[in-house]
Amino acid sequence: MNWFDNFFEKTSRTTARLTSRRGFVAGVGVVLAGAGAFPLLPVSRVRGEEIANDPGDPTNCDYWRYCAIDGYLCSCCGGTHTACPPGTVMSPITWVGTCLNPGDGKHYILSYNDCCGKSGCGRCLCTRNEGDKPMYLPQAANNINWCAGSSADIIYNCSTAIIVGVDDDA
Amino acid sequence: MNWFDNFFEKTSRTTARLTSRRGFVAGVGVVLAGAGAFPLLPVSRVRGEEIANDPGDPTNCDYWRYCAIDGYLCSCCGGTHTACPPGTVMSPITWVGTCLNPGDGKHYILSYNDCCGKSGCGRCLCTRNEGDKPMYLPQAANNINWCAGSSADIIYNCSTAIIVGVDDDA
Amino acid sequence: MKRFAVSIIAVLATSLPLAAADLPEETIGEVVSFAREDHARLVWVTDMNSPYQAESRAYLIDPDAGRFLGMLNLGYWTNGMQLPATGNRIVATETHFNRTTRGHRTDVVVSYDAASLQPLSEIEIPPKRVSSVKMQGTSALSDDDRFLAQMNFTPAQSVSFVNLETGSFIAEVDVPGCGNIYSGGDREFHLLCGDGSFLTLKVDEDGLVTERLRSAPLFDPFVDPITISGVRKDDTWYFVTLGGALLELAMTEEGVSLIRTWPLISDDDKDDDWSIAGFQHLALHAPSNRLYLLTLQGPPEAFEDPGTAVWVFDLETQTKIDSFELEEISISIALSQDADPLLYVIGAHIPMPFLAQLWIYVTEGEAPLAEVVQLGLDIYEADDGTYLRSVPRLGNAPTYIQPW
Amino acid sequence: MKRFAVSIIAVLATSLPLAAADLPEETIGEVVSFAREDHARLVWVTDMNSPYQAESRAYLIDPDAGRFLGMLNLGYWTNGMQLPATGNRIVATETHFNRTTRGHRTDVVVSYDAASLQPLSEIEIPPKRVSSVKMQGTSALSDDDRFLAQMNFTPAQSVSFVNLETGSFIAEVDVPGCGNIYSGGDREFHLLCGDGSFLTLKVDEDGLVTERLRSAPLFDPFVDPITISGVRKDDTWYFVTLGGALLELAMTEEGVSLIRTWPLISDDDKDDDWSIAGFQHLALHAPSNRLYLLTLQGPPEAFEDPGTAVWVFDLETQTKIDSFELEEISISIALSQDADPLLYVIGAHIPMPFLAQLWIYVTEGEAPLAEVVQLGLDIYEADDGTYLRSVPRLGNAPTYIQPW
Repeated sequence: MNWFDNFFEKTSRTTARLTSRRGFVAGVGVVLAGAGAFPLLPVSRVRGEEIANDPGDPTNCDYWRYCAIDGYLCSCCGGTHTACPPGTVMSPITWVGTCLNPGDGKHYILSYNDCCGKSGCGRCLCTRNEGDKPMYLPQAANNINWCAGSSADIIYNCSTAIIVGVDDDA
Repeated sequence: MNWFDNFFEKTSRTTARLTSRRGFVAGVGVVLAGAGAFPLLPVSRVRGEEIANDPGDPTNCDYWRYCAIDGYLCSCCGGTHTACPPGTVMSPITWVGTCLNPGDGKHYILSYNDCCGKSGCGRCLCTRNEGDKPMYLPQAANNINWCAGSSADIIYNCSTAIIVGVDDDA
Repeated sequence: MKRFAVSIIAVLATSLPLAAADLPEETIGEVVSFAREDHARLVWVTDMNSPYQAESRAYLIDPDAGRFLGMLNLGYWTNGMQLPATGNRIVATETHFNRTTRGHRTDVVVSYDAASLQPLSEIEIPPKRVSSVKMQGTSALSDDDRFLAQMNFTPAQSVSFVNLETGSFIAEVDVPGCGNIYSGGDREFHLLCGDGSFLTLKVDEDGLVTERLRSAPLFDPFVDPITISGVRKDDTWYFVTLGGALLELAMTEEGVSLIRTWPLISDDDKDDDWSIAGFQHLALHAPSNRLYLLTLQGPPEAFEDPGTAVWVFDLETQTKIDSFELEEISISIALSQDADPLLYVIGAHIPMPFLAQLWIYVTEGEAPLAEVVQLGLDIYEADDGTYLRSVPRLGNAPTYIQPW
Repeated sequence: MKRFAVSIIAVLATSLPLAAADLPEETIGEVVSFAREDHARLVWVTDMNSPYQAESRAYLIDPDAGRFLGMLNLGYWTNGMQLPATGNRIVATETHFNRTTRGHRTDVVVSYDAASLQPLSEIEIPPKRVSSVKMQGTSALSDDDRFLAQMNFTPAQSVSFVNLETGSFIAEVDVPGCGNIYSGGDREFHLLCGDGSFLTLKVDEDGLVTERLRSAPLFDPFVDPITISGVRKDDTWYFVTLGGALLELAMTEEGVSLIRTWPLISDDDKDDDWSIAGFQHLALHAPSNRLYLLTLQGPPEAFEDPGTAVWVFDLETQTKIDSFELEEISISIALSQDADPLLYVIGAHIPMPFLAQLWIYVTEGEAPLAEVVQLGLDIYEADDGTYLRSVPRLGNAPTYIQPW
């Protein structure tokens, strides 16, 4: 997404760049969720709420899970870091990255599913790009509009960061 | 148009507020041009070019003709202060205002025709509103999208300021 | 698709099993559910989003949490939404082109589900609806929420009527010389006309116009016209003139009549260059009969400029009872209707420290600051003007506030 | 409409006749005509315009006059245009939804008239085209401008072929594992594949694929992939890897082969944290065989961040011959192809004085500055990097420069 809105934030995020490069290369891939099983859930975590082994603010680009993200944070758009805003649907297929959780020192595999069906949220743009690859390597490419695989077609609203596993090789 | 992009410019434009209020009230009305006679003409005046009895820069909101305007200046959008940008058409019907020309001390009647068929130019927003009236008085209302009367329908691109007469009553 | 299946296996192979102390694997596909009853107060902000008019939007905000809850896409250059009293749907007249900004135009009245924020149904109407910078009075709902009247401008003036219960377009009615539409009475729509009068259209059970009533001119539009930004309590509407006079109008099945008029801005205040300000410059707290006016000090043509202060009036005593400065220059105001109300304000934010702004202003003038203004929703205590919080950066041109 | 006729007469009555010394009455309805031959040089800048993706656009600029000449609306989230050599039309693959941001999707290849900037015709294709932040290599024209190949991503990968002469869709061809498209050779399209190889599709007189050639892997995509931002001279394409190595590739009717590879960023420069930068980071001046690279100093994941400098290489001697700092941090570069070329740069402007920026940075850090960045086209002398002029404020997300 148009990262340049806040590229000045990048330097200040340098301290958040904790990803293992080796871990990322081992962990890239594409996650395909079962379609038709998308529940509607209440907001499970609000801005500023801290969890001991999952530290950080999901409405802030510095949050550890966002190490490979490039998009508007759903946490600022009416959703959460794991759920889409009302009125949108989640794209089942996307790129994944591996990020180091400073709360437990482990590397997690994050699936950056896009929320689709409303146009660009425009809030909390976050571009960190760790491990991002060119778009002919789609499984690791955050420059692609992954709403292409959603039931709302290519209308991109915001991006999530969902834990789909631990990368024991990292 | 979204004047707030540059409302800070307003105070600096106070010196340009030379319109006769009486003159405006006398002069408001609507100008209907003959359809089907819209010529394509080369750019007749470029940025910064000064004409003795028509002083000022048509790419600047301070230009005397813009006393009642509210929109993007076509002079900044590929057109001129009297002609539309390539790829657009001029709406034949619009609101008019009366502005004092400091070059000859006369009050002229200006027709603020909109250019239509490309979306908002977004450059050189200019909102001066002298004599602007609420939209149920359309002949003097610059809040209305006057592209409604154009062959390109309501797709608004930018606004012009065309002399259609002298207001001898002003 | 085979390559993706292979990739999934690769991911699972390196990622399973999760150790006991690990953060749990999470579900893909969740969508936050929205329920009005989860929020004490809610407010919509509508944005024509110029110069990107094809991307006009409405933003839903919880003013107590200062949280952005979601949005609607409203097609080309929205003139806002209608909010039926039941609260289970949102109604918007939308214009769409089959090539986004060119080609075939379609106007539709869309009903959105208030829980899912998804479009439920649409009713096609003649492609003639007005598009204008100010949104108030461009459409109206009958008090029973059954009929919607839509202002048209081609530039010929007409009204389209829609039956929201049957989901059908009823008729287009010519109203030469009349524009903005307000509801009041049992099933009446009242149109503001260019000579200072009102035209009342009475509709029957099927939404057909059965009677037209024309009032006398109630103000002089050439001397001091009212703005379109009226506010309502029961069948009384309150409008302010460019010169700061309040008109109290009865809008009933009998048509429109003037109850009284009195100045909100005194001659002394006018001498000090005070005037009305902004787009949505009136707000009414019905339970306490208090009227709020957005004001500024400036030249006559500044009536549409951002305001710096809010003045509070008691409608019973017709007196100014309070005033306070706003944190930011502001273009629109509205009020919640509860006992301890909030004041909603669309304010202009300059995203930099005040001292930096001041330095730029002193050294370079206003132009550099003008380039960086952003508009957002500011929330104040209505009683004393205490600033509470903001939801900044709401698109390019948010102008219209609707408490929900 | 009667009211307008009356108004016209009112205007004419007060305004006629014009006195001899008055400024003349002017014509209503004029439209500026555009002619390529009136401009020594021209350049297009394309803007996906996020977060307002339905309003994607292309801006036409005269770089010598520093003048904005006009624009095209390109529908939802454009991936750019193709510019046939004849110069009399512009070709864009566009996506439109019948409700702007929802509803029925239509993908069309649109031909615009290069003089009127109006759409001339469109060809419907399967609604599958890719949308991505970077635009290069998402579509390609055959060298005779007869056929257009469009990259699809659903996320299944395929290519749609269109015959621009007959105005017809030809066929969709599956290309699993392959993505970006480049032309080269007589009537060949070359696809960049995820294993570091290329797939060449040869098409016949009717645009039908008659032969598929697969190269060996020409680089290791897991160790150091090339970016999609290649530049071309005749049948040689130049790509740079994330690590700063140049690959010279022959793309001909024989398929794709590696001519040679050599480092643009030396090990010493890497030790100083220099890397490639931005989106469109390579530019080629074919007459002089000079290659320009946008660079920055930063961590490994900064390859997509804005650059601060341009390095100049001689392709004959494979040496770095010059470098210069840019006036603003920048995301894309391109070159005119004349004897005294211009360097076009999309630069990030902060619309306030430098000292004010510095003060904000020192007192408040970077966040306030980030909020106010605007992108525009900066124009430099290509020979020595002298800054000439800018056309600022080109939408929200201009990223792709195409000299015309």
